[in-house]
Amino acid sequence: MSSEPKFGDYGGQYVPEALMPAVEELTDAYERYVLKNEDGFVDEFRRRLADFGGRPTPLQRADALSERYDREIYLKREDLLHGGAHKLNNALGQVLLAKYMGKDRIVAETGAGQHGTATAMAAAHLDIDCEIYMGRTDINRQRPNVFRMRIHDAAVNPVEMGSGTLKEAINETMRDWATNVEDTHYVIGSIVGPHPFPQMVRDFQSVISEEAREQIREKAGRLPDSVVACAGGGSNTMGAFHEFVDDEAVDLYAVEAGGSGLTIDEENDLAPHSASLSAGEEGVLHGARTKLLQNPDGQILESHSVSAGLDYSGVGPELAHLVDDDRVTPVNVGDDAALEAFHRLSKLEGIIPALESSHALAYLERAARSVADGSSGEQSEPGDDSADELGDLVVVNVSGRGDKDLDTVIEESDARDIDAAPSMEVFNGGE
Amino acid sequence: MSSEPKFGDYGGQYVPEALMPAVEELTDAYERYVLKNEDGFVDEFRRRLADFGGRPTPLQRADALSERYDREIYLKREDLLHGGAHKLNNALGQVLLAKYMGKDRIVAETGAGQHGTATAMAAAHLDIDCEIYMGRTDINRQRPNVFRMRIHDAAVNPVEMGSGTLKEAINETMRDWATNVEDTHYVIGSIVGPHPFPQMVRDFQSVISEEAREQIREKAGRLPDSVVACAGGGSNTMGAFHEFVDDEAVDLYAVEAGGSGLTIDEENDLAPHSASLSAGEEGVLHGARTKLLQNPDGQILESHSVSAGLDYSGVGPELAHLVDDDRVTPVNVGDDAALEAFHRLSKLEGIIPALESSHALAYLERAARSVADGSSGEQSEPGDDSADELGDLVVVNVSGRGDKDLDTVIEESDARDIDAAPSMEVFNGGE
Amino acid sequence: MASEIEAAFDDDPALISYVAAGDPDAESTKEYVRALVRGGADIVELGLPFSEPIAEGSTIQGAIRRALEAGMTPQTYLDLVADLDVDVPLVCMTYYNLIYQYGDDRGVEPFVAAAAEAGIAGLIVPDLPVDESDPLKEACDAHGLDLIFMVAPTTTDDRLDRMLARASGFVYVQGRLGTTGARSDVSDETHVSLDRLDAADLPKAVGFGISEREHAREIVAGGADGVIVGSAFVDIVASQENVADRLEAKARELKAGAVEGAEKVPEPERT
Amino acid sequence: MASEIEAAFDDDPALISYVAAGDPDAESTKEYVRALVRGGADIVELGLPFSEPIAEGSTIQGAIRRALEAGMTPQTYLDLVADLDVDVPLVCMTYYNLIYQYGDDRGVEPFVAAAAEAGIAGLIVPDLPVDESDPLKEACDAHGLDLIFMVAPTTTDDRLDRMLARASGFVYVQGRLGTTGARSDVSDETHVSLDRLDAADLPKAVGFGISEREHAREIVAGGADGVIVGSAFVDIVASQENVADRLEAKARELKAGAVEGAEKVPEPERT
Ligand SMILES: Cc1ncc(COP(=O)(O)O)c(C=O)c1O
Ligand SMILES: Cc1ncc(COP(=O)(O)O)c(C=O)c1O
Repeated sequence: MSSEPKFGDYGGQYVPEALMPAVEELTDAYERYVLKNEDGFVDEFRRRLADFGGRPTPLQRADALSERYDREIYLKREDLLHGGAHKLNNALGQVLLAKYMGKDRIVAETGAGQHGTATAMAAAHLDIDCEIYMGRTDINRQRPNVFRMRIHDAAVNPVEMGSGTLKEAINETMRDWATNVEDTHYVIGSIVGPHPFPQMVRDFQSVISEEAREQIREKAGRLPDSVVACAGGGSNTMGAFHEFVDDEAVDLYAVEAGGSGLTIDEENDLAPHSASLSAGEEGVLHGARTKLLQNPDGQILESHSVSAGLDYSGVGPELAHLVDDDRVTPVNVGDDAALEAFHRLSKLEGIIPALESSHALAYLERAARSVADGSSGEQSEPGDDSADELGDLVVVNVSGRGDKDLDTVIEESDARDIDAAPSMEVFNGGE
Repeated sequence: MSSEPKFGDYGGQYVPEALMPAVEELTDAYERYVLKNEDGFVDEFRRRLADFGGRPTPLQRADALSERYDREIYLKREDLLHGGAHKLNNALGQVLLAKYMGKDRIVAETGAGQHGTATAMAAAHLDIDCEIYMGRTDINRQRPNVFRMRIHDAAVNPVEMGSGTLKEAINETMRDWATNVEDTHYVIGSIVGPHPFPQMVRDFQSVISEEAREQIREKAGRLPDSVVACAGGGSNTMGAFHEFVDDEAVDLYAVEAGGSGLTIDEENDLAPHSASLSAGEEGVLHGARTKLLQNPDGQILESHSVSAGLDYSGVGPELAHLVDDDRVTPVNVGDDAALEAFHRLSKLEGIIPALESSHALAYLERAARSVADGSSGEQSEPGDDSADELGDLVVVNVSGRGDKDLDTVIEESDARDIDAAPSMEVFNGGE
Repeated sequence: MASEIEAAFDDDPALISYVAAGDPDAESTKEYVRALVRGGADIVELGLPFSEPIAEGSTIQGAIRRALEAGMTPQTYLDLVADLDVDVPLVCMTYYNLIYQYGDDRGVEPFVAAAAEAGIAGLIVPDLPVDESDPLKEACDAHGLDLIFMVAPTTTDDRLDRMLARASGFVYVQGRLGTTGARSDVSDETHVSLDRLDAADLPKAVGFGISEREHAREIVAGGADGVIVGSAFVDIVASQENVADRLEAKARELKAGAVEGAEKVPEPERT
Repeated sequence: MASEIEAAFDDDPALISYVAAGDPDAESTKEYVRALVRGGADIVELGLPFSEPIAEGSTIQGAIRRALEAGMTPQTYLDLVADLDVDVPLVCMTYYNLIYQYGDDRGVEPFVAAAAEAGIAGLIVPDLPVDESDPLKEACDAHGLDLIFMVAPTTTDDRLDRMLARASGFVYVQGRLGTTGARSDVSDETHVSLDRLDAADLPKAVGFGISEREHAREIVAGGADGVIVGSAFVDIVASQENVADRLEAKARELKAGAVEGAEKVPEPERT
């Protein structure tokens, strides 16, 4: 086990000099505690993930979806993890590491509020001061999570700059870290940032695929034909993929947020999507070389997705590398398809998925439809025939639960006239 | 294994004649499928509880509470069950049973919305029509759960009568059942109602104590000195107690909602609490003889608790019997103490408990304080010295998560000036 | 020997009329009961309001709420009954918990004794199924009250036998599933239930949903010995407009329907 | 041979002044740079605005946002620089991604070549740590540009050695942790960092938080060869009031402070 700062050409440590010693200290701690289990770190981490977090999470056969798509669909139920998303795997790992490193304080950015909530929970659990940076737009669209963080006694610091989403929150958390680097650990929320973050966060999240690989062999008697996960920064994605990367027969699909289409509004430096793997270009952001949504000058574009947790202009360097290597297939689905998938799982399986996870679920529908239609759906690139390659045995990572998204979903389903949604009347006058 | 309609003098089948055949049919189905595992019902139930529900739930040592109370405190984490409360154990069992019985439709009442949500989830999962009755007051104080039920495609029918809480919702669901008894199963939400409901719901919930008893032996090497659970109708209570009932050295504490005090407003036939075990009298309600909050004439009182899920004037007949038998100790804590316990667990352990479960947690504090003070706290009856009898090893059932309660808690903590709460400013202007 | 209640079916098909005692106050209830009797009611069912009326539809729920809000209690109910000077049998319809809690000690005897004393001739307790009814039956027998059972469309033969073994006064045939409340038609289930009770040697009265002369005629023509009407009367009480006269007229209309039903020669065959 | 930038430290302690290019527009920037030079600035650091300025505090973030909104791009930046006719060295401060993306092919060479051509004398890239800097260093050497490194209070000796091995122009001493922005005092860390750099044979300039004559004096008295001031100038630009004159006056004040610091005989011992 070792720590390598790069994934092919991607990754690296592009941070201000003031942070470099912290990054080096963290690399050292990562190698000792996480890779070498010094002082029993990994044992304690695993124990707390089980007792506090509720691991293992089930791998559930989705009966209705399996019938609908005429293949075996299994759901990895990260929505059942404490806090309601896979985010706790990482947050608990990093907060525990901060304690092992003797830090007094942690900071974190959050987009959907899930990483912030998970970090606030872990910080309360392990008794360490916690401040969360969150963009103003995200604060407004993820209110319940803001309240949850505060109930856990974390300070939530609104970030007013730019579009007020995840990108700006990361900028601001990096600034805090650079100011308080000596006693503070930055609990980054996805497989992004400078080395060792992408590798370390992936290791913490890999428990997902470690379990899923065991579970599918037990339940289906073999490895899956494909694994499907949504990709924002990509932590649930690599968490769900990692242990399958060496299983070459298992196809890995990273489903990005297609937003309202894979175009770019050059006038306003705005991408109406968040599909950095599908539509991004190599560049350097937030400490790493990776695929980015940027204009030809290198200015970072504002991304957009109905799902706050996917609304990010970058992506983890390891995923960028695996995509270039043709090991991971990047695909994307739009806002409407994600909303439909949200309602579909809620009605057919009795599980309310996070809007992020709804993207992964929406891809199933696209794949099935394109088999039926002979087309690959409107959001796909021409010539994309991956859709019918999901195969007969599919694992989908349900990265989180959708309770946090109810207000957004009700509003957006109405505004967009989403067929699958209950009529708005039942939410307004209907009672 | 057999089915007995009474617990001592409690229980029975006090329902309109129109429902009796349904009750008899249900008794028969219960005995065959649940008690005798006909057609592998129990196997399927257990499998779905694991895969869909996320069982087993952890038994977690609460490090901060253990230190605070100077004894070993373990939390049974029913908050991690799918849907966020123990309610799914029962809802899944009954909805599955309805399928085995060939019913086309289920109805259910709900108070906090947790049983309604669990039922809606189970109904979506098992593909059966679902209507939920919910009092107007509860609809207003548990909005997120109303949305969740509707997202699962359940109809939520508001009940305008009386105080618009659980009691009225049960009345109205019974009326629906009496009207549609031939194709409809009534998924009752607690260990109340006519036989076989109290026994059957208890059996479905007993998985809690079945697991907890194993887990505590594994983790602490012995049985606990006491088990503490909140009691509304009492389903999480008997779920947490059942497998310990024969372990005579294990004390069982049922913590009721003391509301704003164990008095009674005779003028308005209103009890400002929901402590039927502590302060109720024997009577007949909703199909069973049990302990009730009633006036001397036998009219049922409106109960009150800050926690919607405990706000009920009756209690399961089995608990009434175990209390008369001195096997279960009824205690109670008030609204303020429950709110404090909500904030305490959120801050100290990183777990946001349901307001219902917060009552059980609040009792720990009272017990510890009364050891320190030599007093038993203000809500206790004089001479109640049970508080220092919790012993050195305590299991507390965290019956659900508190996401659903955030709005109520923020408002009520402010109105009551609860010390432990974050200042209101952070929820208003503070961002 | 036939009870006072059973005797009320002797001359012609009986009209059994329900109002909630104390809706809107005790004095009005007395006036209304007298009006019903003037209109031809053979038996008056007087509801003793309980806070959880699970067998009632929204009309009677409303009446019960008004009565409770106006302060009706079991004691003021019995006082009202004792005060009533009509010469038809009075039946008390209420829920089990009120009967059970009455008096200083728990148990059914004190209420039955007091009810008999006040002039109640029989009891209907919708949440007391036959298998839980023995203590109450015993008390009723001791004090000369009829205990009236409800037969539902879903009642099994087995249960029916157990009921008939204990019933007296009349058999309350629940005309349809569900709760009380006026409906616009007579349910098929009514006919089925009446056929099943053909052999019973008690009068059979049908309730749940009857509100029109036409219903009464059809039901009696179908074999019933009486009709039970509640919500149609309670609607008039709730309207607060010219209540006594309208109750009397409604009773007269329904009684006439019932009588017509008995006169009408049943068609030899239904098409 | 000393570079143009290094030479700017020869006569007296240098004032290095920062403004964001294009805030609020390119023409104004030219005017402001001339005013700073009139006021005594020895080197002008001209920010090329990047959308994610993670090393900047809120003042300079605001300047960068205004510049981007006004349409500043790497190309218009270089045009602006080429147009500027001041005779002090110009340093480009920007983030790595803009350098990397410039031109038709990815890589750092095209930007460095174009910058040299436009008249830039050196580069400061706050998100490019020394270990990732070799390609850029090579390009700078090839085109005669200085690559200026920032030394933080947290920089280890080891890292310092690696930086000094590559640095030219001057050493940018980060006076405190955190981001750019005016503060009301001089941090102790400044003195510690200067002491550590005593032996370095490049000029040492201190930045982050300097806004007053007093600061400048104290820092130069503490051993610095120059002071770097940004937010204090950007605040004046943002005010939109009499900007050029006030920039000139502020530069004069700070330069005077720096010169005073060099004249002042340091106390033999601190108390
Ligand atoms: C439930 C859920 N899934 C996915 C994501 C996206 O993050 P990542 O791509 O790192 O898994 C988020 C981010 O907030 C999330 O909350
Ligand atoms: C989390 C939780 N705990 C407890 C209860 C009380 O019900 P019971 O006493 O049946 O467990 C409820 C009811 O809604 C609940 O939601």
